[in-house]
Amino acid sequence: MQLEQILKNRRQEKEILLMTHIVLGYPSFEVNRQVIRQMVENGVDCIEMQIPFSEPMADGPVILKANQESIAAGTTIADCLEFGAEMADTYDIPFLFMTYYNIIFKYGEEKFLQQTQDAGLKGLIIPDLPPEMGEDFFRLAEEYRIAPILIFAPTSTDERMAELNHWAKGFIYCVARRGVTGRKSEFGDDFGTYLARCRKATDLPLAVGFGIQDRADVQALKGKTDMAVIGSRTIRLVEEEGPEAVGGFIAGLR
Amino acid sequence: MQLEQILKNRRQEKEILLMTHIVLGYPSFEVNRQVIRQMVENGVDCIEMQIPFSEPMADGPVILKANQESIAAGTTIADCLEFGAEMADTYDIPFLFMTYYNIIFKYGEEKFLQQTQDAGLKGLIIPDLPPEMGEDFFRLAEEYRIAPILIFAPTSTDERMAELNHWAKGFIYCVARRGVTGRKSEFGDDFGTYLARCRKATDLPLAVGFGIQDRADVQALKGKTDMAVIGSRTIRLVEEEGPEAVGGFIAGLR
Amino acid sequence: MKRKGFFGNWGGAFIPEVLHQTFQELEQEYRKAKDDPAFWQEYSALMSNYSCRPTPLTYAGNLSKHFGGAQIYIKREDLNHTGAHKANNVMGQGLLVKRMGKKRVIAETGAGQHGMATATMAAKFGFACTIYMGEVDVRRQRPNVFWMEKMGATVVPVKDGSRTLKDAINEAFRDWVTNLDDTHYVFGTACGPAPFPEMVSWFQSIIGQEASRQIVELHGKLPARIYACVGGGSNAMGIFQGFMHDAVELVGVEAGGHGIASGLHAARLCGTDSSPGVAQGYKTMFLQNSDGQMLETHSVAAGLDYVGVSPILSDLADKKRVRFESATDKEVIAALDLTMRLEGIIPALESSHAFVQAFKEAPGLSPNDAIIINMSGRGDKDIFTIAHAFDDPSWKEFIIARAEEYKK
Amino acid sequence: MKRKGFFGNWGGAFIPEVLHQTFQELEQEYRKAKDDPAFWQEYSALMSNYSCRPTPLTYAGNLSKHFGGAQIYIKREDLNHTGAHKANNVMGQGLLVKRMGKKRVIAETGAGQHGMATATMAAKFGFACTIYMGEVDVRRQRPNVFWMEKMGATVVPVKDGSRTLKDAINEAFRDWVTNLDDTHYVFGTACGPAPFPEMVSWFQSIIGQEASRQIVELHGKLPARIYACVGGGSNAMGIFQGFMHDAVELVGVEAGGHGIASGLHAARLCGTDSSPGVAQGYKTMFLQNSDGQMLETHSVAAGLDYVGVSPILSDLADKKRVRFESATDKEVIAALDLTMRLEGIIPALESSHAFVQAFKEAPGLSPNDAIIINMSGRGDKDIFTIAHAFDDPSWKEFIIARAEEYKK
Ligand SMILES: Cc1ncc(COP(=O)(O)O)c(C=O)c1O
Ligand SMILES: Cc1ncc(COP(=O)(O)O)c(C=O)c1O
Repeated sequence: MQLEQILKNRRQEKEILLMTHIVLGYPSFEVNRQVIRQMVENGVDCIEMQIPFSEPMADGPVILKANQESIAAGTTIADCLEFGAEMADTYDIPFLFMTYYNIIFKYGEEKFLQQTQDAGLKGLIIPDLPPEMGEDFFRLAEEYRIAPILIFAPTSTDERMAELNHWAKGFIYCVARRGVTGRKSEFGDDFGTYLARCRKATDLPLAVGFGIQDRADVQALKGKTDMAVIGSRTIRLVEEEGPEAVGGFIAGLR
Repeated sequence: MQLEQILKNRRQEKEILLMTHIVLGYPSFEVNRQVIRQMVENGVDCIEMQIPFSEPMADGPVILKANQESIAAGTTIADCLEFGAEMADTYDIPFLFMTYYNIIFKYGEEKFLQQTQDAGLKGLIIPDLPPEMGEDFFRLAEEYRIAPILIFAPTSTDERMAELNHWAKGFIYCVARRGVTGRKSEFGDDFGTYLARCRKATDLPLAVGFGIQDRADVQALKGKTDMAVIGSRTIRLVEEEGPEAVGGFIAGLR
Repeated sequence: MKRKGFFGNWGGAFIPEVLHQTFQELEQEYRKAKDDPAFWQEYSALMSNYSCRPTPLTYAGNLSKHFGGAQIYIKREDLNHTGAHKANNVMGQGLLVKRMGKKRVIAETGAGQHGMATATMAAKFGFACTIYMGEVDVRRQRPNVFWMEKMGATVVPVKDGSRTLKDAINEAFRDWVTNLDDTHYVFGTACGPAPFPEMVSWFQSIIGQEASRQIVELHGKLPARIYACVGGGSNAMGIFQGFMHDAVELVGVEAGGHGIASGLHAARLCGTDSSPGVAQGYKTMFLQNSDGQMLETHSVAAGLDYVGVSPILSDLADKKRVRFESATDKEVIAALDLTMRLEGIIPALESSHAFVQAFKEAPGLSPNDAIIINMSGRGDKDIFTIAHAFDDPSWKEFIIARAEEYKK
Repeated sequence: MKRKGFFGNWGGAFIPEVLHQTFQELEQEYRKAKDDPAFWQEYSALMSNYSCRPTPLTYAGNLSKHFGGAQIYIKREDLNHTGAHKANNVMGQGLLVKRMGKKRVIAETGAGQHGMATATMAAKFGFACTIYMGEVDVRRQRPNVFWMEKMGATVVPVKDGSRTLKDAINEAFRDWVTNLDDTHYVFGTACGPAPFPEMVSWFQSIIGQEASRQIVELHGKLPARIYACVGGGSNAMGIFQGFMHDAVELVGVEAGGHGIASGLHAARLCGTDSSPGVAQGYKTMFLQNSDGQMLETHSVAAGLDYVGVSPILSDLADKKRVRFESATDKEVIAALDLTMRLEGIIPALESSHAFVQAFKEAPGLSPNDAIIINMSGRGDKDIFTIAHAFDDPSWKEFIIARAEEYKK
């Protein structure tokens, strides 16, 4: 089954889905394993695994540091693909890779997609690859049935959203606000208007991310979006309280 | 008697005259007194007493430092005039003041000349007052019977020497070489030619100064000039061996 | 078919979606300015009234005689206000910012020259200003930091990654995606997402426009070769554009650092450690490992110490229109020394790279030939690095004595 | 009757006899050059090819608005090669030295700018070069010392007297009387024995020639007032000469130091501590005590910290053609700060004195009036003094950290 359908099916059963994020190899693959296990056991619906890049231009300080430490510890792309395969094989939820375009470009687009498919992953988030920069890549992704997740931003016009929707598969990642990952977002009136515009622009499920911190944030999104994305918050949690703290945190969000 | 005549008379009796130099108030007027006494007692024929100035542009390091320390110790022009009077009153040789023009200009030219005359001094050496800059002053000096000693330099042309001779009184101070006071001079062939030019240019007695250090230098000048000038050498002697050393040094020069 | 924002294989705008609209507007404003002859007039009037354009093309008679080959001319970008060619680009973008009605500018800086120029422009135009600068460069270029702050700019030392230029760029982008409504990112070189490479090159083309006129006036004909150092590539593009369609050989000189073989350098177009990549919003030759992670670079010149290079230059390298060479730190210090002694001119460490290559080649050319060295900036800013490189004992004593005073 | 080398009561050549002939030759060569139109052409071609003359006259829109009075224009001598107007005089004398066939130049320097300019000229013309600099100034202006040495000059710290500019001048004269056959003394300002005051002013008049043309182009008419700082007086004479016979008020600004009443200043023409005197080869108003001994002077700006002043300015003061004012160290730092923030321009501490007085008077003038501030140099050279004056903590940290490295 493809990503869009998996999420739509899950959405039938839950008021709101949860997607979480980890940085591969940070602090270690072993901790990644423990964290993912707790996430899955506590009902997470989808997990994006970030392959670290030395220049994570769209990420804030927490994820930036995680990227750099993972690389410094020796994480390779091959390690990440292998680990992704292990997770997809172990758990019955959709897994995605998130990374910057250079990682894929340098690895070889087709080879990367082939191995992603072989690993059993469902999609890819590449924040620095707008569709007009990657027409060939988007076509290849379709061939390999890897959903290219596209991003709507509050600054996207209606026309732009329509164009993005044309290329997108799986779901649309709506960033809640301007800025990079990690800072808290406000879900006020402007946000409502923005989300309504997103909804109108696509039939794909909508995920909202950037700065979602706690139960209150998730509650506030219920009924407005299909999926909430928890990013840097769990990385900080692991840093501060260890991997064991993740399960309880996830369980308490919905 | 005026300076020229005094020197010519003395010259009748000696193969070469000696003029010495001190900086007033350095290291103290008391030491000046001791030094001058020894100079006179050992046959010096003329003494130039330098009134210190903060910018002694034509002097080398030894006299420069003496100027500055004298001023720093509080020496005033009034002190110098008074001391000059005391010396002229005490000893029967001609005394001159040597200083830079600003000292006289600032004190008041006429007042300065008047007091110099009253003090019984015979002449003035002002290295930074060429006659064309001081026509009025030279006329006044004549009025007050103070001989303005002018300087010939190796760079002076015959015309220039003639012009200087026109204004000069007392004697001509021939600087032995380019440069400032204090460094040793060589009395070679060029020097001989130069001195011959000086001799031709004036009927006044000739004094040679700048860098005369010892008996050998003085001997070398015999027959070529009327007077040898000992400058920084005695200052250094006093600094190094005390005022008592001056008598023997002077006695040994001729 | 030419893809928009691409030069051959290189360039593009690989940007987060949140910036899409901002780039659309920038592109539009840039096109409008480019099509409006009054804009260039306003720009060049500003540069001649506030800076001192046209900058001279100085005949270096002593160096020419010393090498006994080509006649050496030096294009004097050092005489610009703030001391480098960076002012050209920055003042041009300043005029665009005014047109766009934005109130704040941000910039990255390596050598500090671009930061200085941006802080200066911000003061002149009345914009708020934040400058991102790698922590390593803050240390290398402290005097520039001081002046930027005095000009009212906030200087943020960037402590991530290699703590040099590329990290400052990332950080500036992070600011921009957060504050895009009122803020313009004044990109400092002919890199980054389209339209920056083309736009920065356009503003810098004022160098080549002047030089092509000046060399004919002074030497009677076009030069045989032109030398320019290549950090991001803006001063090189600036002068090269004046001679692109002429029979003039164009030579770009990259930072050879401790030598190409040492791995400690920043040679992207003449070395063997680079490969095609996409980062910092554009596609070019990057110094990266086989996994696509960027490498640490090294140069004695902070302004050349960068992993990427102008996509336009990558294209001109492909097309063999520009030849690329490198100069080591050591060679740079020697060329700087010679230039100071023989001509009384102090090139920036960056610019000195161009001098090195010109000195290597001048003896092999005929005295009828002219060559031009683009002196992108002056070396005053580098005193801490240069005094250090010369191991000057009285400079050290001076610094130690000052420090003692400050410790009291 | 006008005495040769005198301006009213002031000037002359009070020099040791050994220099008489040298001055005759210099005077002759200068007259010949002055009467030869080709000489000025060669001079101004050199200044436009090696430096960047004409320097701009920058309209300071933000400062004008801030003060709400006269339109403020800034003559940009800071954009000269080596960063100050001193280059004008030095290059001119360099051409004379070539004509005279001498092979060595010496100079005094206070702020280091004149030394820098002379070392630069010597490198360019291939002369040997020795620079005399008061020990206090060596400490204040260390970066300039470093560059002079790199340019091949020998810098001699002068440890006599007050160890500032006047003592460096005495020491240079001592060198000159020793080496006059092959050596020319490149006097740095419009002081000293004739023909220096006139000759230096002549070379500097290029500033005023340009400015009088430029202000009419930009403002449509002559300015109401012109402000220039006065150390020895060369930059002031340089710009004033362009307006001497016009209805333009000329204002010279001296170093007020800690205040005129404090005695710690260098105000010779607007204070009460000076009187007529003769020193350093010429007659002017000197800061001296009643015995004729020169006083210690003080200014935050090394280049203004001088006991004498141009005899031509003393004469213009007598004639009330130039009005003299003073600016205190404190006022200078405030004006510098404002100028950096509002215009992105960093005047030298010396030049900032002129800014102070202009800022005091601008609000009282009409917006139809223009004023020109002569920005004699750029402030980069003053970083050690300025960072100190602003008591910048990160600068101090930086210096301390550097010192620790050097101590290892
Ligand atoms: C003086 C100078 N030259 C050259 C460069 C390199 O930049 P680019 O290659 O864009 O000219 C810099 C960068 O800071 C610089 O300051
Ligand atoms: C920048 C600058 N301005 C002014 C002066 C003062 O000299 P003057 O009065 O001769 O212009 C100096 C002297 O060093 C200087 O460096």
